[in-house]
Amino acid sequence: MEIGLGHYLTVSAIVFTLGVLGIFLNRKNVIVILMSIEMMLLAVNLNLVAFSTHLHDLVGQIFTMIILTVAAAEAAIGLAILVVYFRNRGSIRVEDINMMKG
Amino acid sequence: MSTPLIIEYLPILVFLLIGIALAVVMVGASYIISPKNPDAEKVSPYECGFEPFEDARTKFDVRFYLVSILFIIFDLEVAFLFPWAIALGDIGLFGFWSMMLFLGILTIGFIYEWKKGALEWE
Amino acid sequence: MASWPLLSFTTFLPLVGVALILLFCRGTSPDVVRNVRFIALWTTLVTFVLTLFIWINFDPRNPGYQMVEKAAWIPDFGITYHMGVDGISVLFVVLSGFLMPLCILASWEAVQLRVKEYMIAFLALETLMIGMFCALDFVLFYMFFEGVLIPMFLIIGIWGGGRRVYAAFKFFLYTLLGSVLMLLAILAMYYVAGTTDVPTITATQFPRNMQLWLWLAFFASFAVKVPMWPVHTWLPDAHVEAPTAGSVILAGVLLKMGGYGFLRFNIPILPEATEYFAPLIYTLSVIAVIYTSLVALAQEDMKKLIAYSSVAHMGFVTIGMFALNQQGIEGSVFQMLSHGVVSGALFLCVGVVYDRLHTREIARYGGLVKNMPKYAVVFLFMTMASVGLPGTAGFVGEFLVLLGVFRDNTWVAALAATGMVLGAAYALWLYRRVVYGKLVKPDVKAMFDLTPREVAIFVPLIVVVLWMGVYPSSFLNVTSASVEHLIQTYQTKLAASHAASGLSVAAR
Amino acid sequence: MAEFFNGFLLPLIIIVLKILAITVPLLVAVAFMTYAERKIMGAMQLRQGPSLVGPFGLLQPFADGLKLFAKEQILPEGANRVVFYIAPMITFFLALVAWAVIPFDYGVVLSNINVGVLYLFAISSLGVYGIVMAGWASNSRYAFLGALRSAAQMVSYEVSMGLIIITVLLCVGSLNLTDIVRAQETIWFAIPLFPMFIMFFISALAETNRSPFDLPEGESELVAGFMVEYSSAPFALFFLGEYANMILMSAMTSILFLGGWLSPLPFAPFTWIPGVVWFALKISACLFTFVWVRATMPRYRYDQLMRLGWKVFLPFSLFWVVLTAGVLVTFGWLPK
Amino acid sequence: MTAVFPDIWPALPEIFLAGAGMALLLIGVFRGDGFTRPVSYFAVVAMLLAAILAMGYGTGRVVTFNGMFVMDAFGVFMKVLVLVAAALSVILSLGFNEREQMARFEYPILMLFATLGMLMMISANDLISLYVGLETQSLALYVIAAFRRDSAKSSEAGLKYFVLGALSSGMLLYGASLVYGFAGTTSFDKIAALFAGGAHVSPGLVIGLVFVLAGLAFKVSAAPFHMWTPDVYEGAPTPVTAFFAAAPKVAAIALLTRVLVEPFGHLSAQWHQVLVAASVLSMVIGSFAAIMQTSIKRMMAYSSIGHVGYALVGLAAGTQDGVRGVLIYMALYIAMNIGAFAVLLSMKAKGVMLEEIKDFAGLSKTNPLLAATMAIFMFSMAGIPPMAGFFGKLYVFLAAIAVQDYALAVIGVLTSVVGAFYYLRIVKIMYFDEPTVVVDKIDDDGMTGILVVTSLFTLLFFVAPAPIMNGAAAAAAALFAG
Repeated sequence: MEIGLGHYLTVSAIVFTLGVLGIFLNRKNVIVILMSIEMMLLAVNLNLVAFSTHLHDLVGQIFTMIILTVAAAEAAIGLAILVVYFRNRGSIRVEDINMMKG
Repeated sequence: MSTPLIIEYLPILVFLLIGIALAVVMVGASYIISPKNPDAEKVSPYECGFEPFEDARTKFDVRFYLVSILFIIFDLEVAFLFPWAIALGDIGLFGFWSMMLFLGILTIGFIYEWKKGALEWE
Repeated sequence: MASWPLLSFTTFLPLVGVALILLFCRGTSPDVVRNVRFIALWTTLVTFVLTLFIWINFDPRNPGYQMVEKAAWIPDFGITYHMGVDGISVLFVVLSGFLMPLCILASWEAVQLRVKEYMIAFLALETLMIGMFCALDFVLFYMFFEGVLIPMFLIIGIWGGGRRVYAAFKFFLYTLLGSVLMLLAILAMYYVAGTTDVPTITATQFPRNMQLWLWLAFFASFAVKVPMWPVHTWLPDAHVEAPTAGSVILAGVLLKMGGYGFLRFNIPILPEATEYFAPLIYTLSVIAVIYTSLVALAQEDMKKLIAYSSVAHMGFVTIGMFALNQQGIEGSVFQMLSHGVVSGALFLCVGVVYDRLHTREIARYGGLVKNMPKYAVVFLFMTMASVGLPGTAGFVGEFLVLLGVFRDNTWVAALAATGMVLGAAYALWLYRRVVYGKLVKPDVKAMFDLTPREVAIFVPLIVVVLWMGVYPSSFLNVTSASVEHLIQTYQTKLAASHAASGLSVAAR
Repeated sequence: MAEFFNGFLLPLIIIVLKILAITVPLLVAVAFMTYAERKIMGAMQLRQGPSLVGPFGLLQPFADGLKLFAKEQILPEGANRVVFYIAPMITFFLALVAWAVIPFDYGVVLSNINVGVLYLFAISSLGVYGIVMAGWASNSRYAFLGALRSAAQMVSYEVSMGLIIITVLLCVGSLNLTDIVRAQETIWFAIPLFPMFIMFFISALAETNRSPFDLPEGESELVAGFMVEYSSAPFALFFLGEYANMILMSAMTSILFLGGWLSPLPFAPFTWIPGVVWFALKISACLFTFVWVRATMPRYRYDQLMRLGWKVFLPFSLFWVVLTAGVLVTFGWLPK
Repeated sequence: MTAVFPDIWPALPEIFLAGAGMALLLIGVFRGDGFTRPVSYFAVVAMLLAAILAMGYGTGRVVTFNGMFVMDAFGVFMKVLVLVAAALSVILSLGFNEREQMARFEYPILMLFATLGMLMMISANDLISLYVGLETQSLALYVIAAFRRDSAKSSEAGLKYFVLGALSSGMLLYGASLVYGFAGTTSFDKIAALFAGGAHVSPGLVIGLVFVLAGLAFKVSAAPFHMWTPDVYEGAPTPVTAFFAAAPKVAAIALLTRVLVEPFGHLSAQWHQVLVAASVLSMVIGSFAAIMQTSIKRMMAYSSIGHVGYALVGLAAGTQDGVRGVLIYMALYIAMNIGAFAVLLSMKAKGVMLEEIKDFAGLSKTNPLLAATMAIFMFSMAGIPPMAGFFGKLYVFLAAIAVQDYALAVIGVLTSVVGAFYYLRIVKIMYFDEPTVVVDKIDDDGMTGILVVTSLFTLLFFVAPAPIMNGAAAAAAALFAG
């Protein structure tokens, strides 16, 4: 069985969906949400690299590099905000994030 | 060698499997031959002879976390430098100055965190 | 004279008054408040004089737009600052100018709270009203038309009666809802004609299907404003809760905006739709005339009664308008003017007693003729004018309207005439209950007659009402050429489109 | 069947044999490394070191090993069983797997991939996982703090290590380790990049948690750091992994700065000796230095350690990257 | 293949801003937090200078940085808007930050960097530069949202903003990856050329486009991707909210506009329905949900959702007129919004910020000028002429009518009536109700200046609308010429 573009796209779509579901269905811990976000980005990277190979075009891989960088910065900032939040609230459970409603 | 790229990595994969197998075998073999008579006192955690006062996995100093963030940032920078260092011969002066600009910006960030005290431990 | 932008001067002069008040009147000491009142009064008086100049300079034989001013405004969209008056609008300008000083006078003592804001609101209102009657560009028109809501909202809401908030909101949202639809119609017209210039658009033929929709959109706006049954319900609330002067302006000028809109836009621009929908207007108007007259009979609140009478009177206006002949339209214009003066005066009459007893309940009064003879005379006169006694302003308008409608549709004329009878009934009954009867209640007994200031308010009103009733041609002359032109436009466009559709039928 | 054998099984068997040819000597080397360490330190501290088991105590490491494997495996109360056992395995097999790309001589390499340096860098970065997992799974304060310290320390020095590698790469223009060695045929990089060489070695000490940077397991403060709760085989795996890592770091130092398998002088008597031997000698020299440092230097304080990493090494190595690149670009010495 | 040194002049505002930001960072870190005010002023000056640089760009369309970056009249217009909005926001925040002990010098610098990201978004001509610009902006914004470290609300707002922002970036990227895969390029110009040539539009590409749109809808807070807006607006410190409601929104709209018009202009059949749906939902949710709010900041959040809905009406038309309407709308929206938030920031009693709608009660008695100013903004937002807001609505509806989106236009005006209700409610509370608290006098010259300028602009815009209208027209024309 040859592994082609379609397989990569399918895997990526599944990973992406899992990431999105992880964000919306997760009721426990904010860290899990951050991980889900990373998973989404990984799915995107997988897509880009697969396309890049398929198209024989390097732009996709450059894009991936940039996404990786930005994702790292994003994770850093996300964790920093999480730490600030934890210091204020003493909890990072998802159901505790409810100060504002409406 | 004109074999596909993937062949180059086959030995590594095999090595990986062997390494894992070796580790499992070592632990497993030892587990089989070693005596087993745990009792409550033996396995209970203690600190300086006392029962621990609180959970071992509690809050820890935020500085560890700060270090990890700094690491992420700088490690990425290194990741960018890798391809640049390899290709510097091909991209010429433009490539050189681009990276110098990047490093310059990074240095400004570095100075900032230095002055902010992010690098102080105590 | 042509180079002198008289219309713009008149329109924006009240804003100068606003600026003066803002710049020179600080604090709330009695002196300052008096100054504010005087500034407002003088501003409105000067404005009135300017409107008279407009009238004087108006050439009644010329059916077109006069004193036209045109300047680039948003050149990119072909939207211009285009002002001008014709026979239909000029008198409304004068009416606005005329009523405004009276309103200021009427609130001289009635309003003690936040006088500065009050006067600013009124002056801004005047600018917007005059501007609206002069605007010859749709966007400009719409701007003035909608802008009126802001000061009126504040006037009702701040200085109004007990349920002022409810009334203010109802007023605002009803009229806004209607007019946003008109905005869409304006945009659609712009899209077809490529301009928002009213004369140009009047000359444009719109496809029949589109006309129907556009007409409905305009109708939504103007019907609310007129107001026509069944969207009139905001009016009693607004009238009742507004301060006296607010009611005067509301009845005197704001309602006329709707009628004016029908005349200016619906009829000449969308003739086919007008023809198509005229029965609808008839029906609604006749219902309005009869139904609201009956409702008025049952009112216990003076202002509410007069408010319902306004709806009925405006029903006449719309009936006359959509008779689409010379008498009908002239009559409706005249009726609007006379109603502006008369109903304004009636509200002032209510205001007079309200200022003394602070209630509008009819049953609280009675026997005023004994201690307030001057008032009784004025009130009687205005009631008669409202009923349409010959020799007063009300008669001419209603008569012309009925004449016009009779030529078009006998049944409608007959039903409308029934309304007149009912009108006489409720007006006279109101008068009887308030002015006659036994003077028993001690607080009513203590009421004093009209003050000189109040007399000064009523005298010009009486003069005008008499003038309009006795010598209507001085007003009708002004309008007739333009009305003729309007009907001509309507007929030609209609004929052209009928011809076109006939042709297409033939071609089919 | 024959085709299957020739096309698939035979190469596989060859690969497995090659792997064993790397692994077994490596483990033996680790064993004797511990022996050598104790002997050398003993000599430096004017004592004997192990001398009873076998001739000169040569069999001591094997005795230690046997003892370790026969001991009871204790799982502390409240520990996370799976993570607790996986952690040492990770450390161990990572230390092994890294050797897959090390060239012992020209062409003598298990897998001559073209991104060898990246591979090594990546594998050595992963080492942190084993430590952190061990510390977290043990349910002990000491272990937890030790793991944190260790992780922070390793990542801190990894950055400057990366930058140092960049300076070497600038001079080579390839990520392939064989290419890197061959680029040193004229001159070892230790000479033009001498400060980098020193810094790399020091960073290697810190990466392997070796003295004077052995705070994570600082006996006086944290008993034994992240592996305080470990015993028996899991402990042995950590132990093996650590020493294998030391050897790996020495190998990297040799490859990057000391010309790998190349002989120090490119003429007759030296070139007779096979490259593997030279390579082994260079590694041994590095390892000796490791032990030497341990025997002579006092332990760093943690804040000094971090300060050294972030405030000295990082800016300095960054400066050297810029300098190297600038010089190479200015004089047109860039490898094509 | 040697890289060519790019033409950097079109990117001069960005480069200047980046340089200024880094210089300020160094100044700030060496002088400490006591130097916050000067740093803020420098930041304002830098933003205004960048705006001048942008205005000095001239006309014509230049693509540079290997096709990544484009500068045209559209860019000039939007950049000036964003820069002015950002500069005003910085001025707005000065007093508040000092009162609430959050005056740290990073604040204006973060704003500056966020603005830099916005400028990059506006000039993005490639999916990669789009993403980088977007993230430059977003990362700075996440931090500013949580800038009040000691406030649980602020950090919660930051966290929510971060999570949903990252989610939206992820969706955008996923879409971008699909677009890249199925179009074979990330360059806007090349994508446009591809479809101009009538290339087959594969379903994968459409899915990608939808994902990109969803991601951008998050950024402009268009329904149904608006859920973060109220919480973030409420939780973030008020000057930050003011900033959020102004500059990033404009930039995101600009980005959305460029993406839809330039690369995907030929696919309007595919995105038109999506945009119409988003627009209708935004208008409906924005107007109805705002009615029930008690917090003024939350109300403003829903109001901003509604305003985005109106702007999208123009965009959905997909014509040059529509884009022009959007630009005008955004320009006026900024003025009203900054002004309204200036009023909010002036609302404090005995030094404590007032954030409830009921706190406005009787403001016209305790502080008539402030009340009048707020009334102007409220009427303007409700779209009542002659206030500026009316003209914004006028042009977007005009565009909708022109492409015969009658239903959209009708829904638009109807929701604007509903919207008028809650704006009027503020006016009612200010003018008709009795005061419960006495609002402090405004003691901040910058704030007073902003109040005066924005309210006069909003009130008197109708006198001379031509400059902004012409600018917007030129900008829209530039976008469609390309």
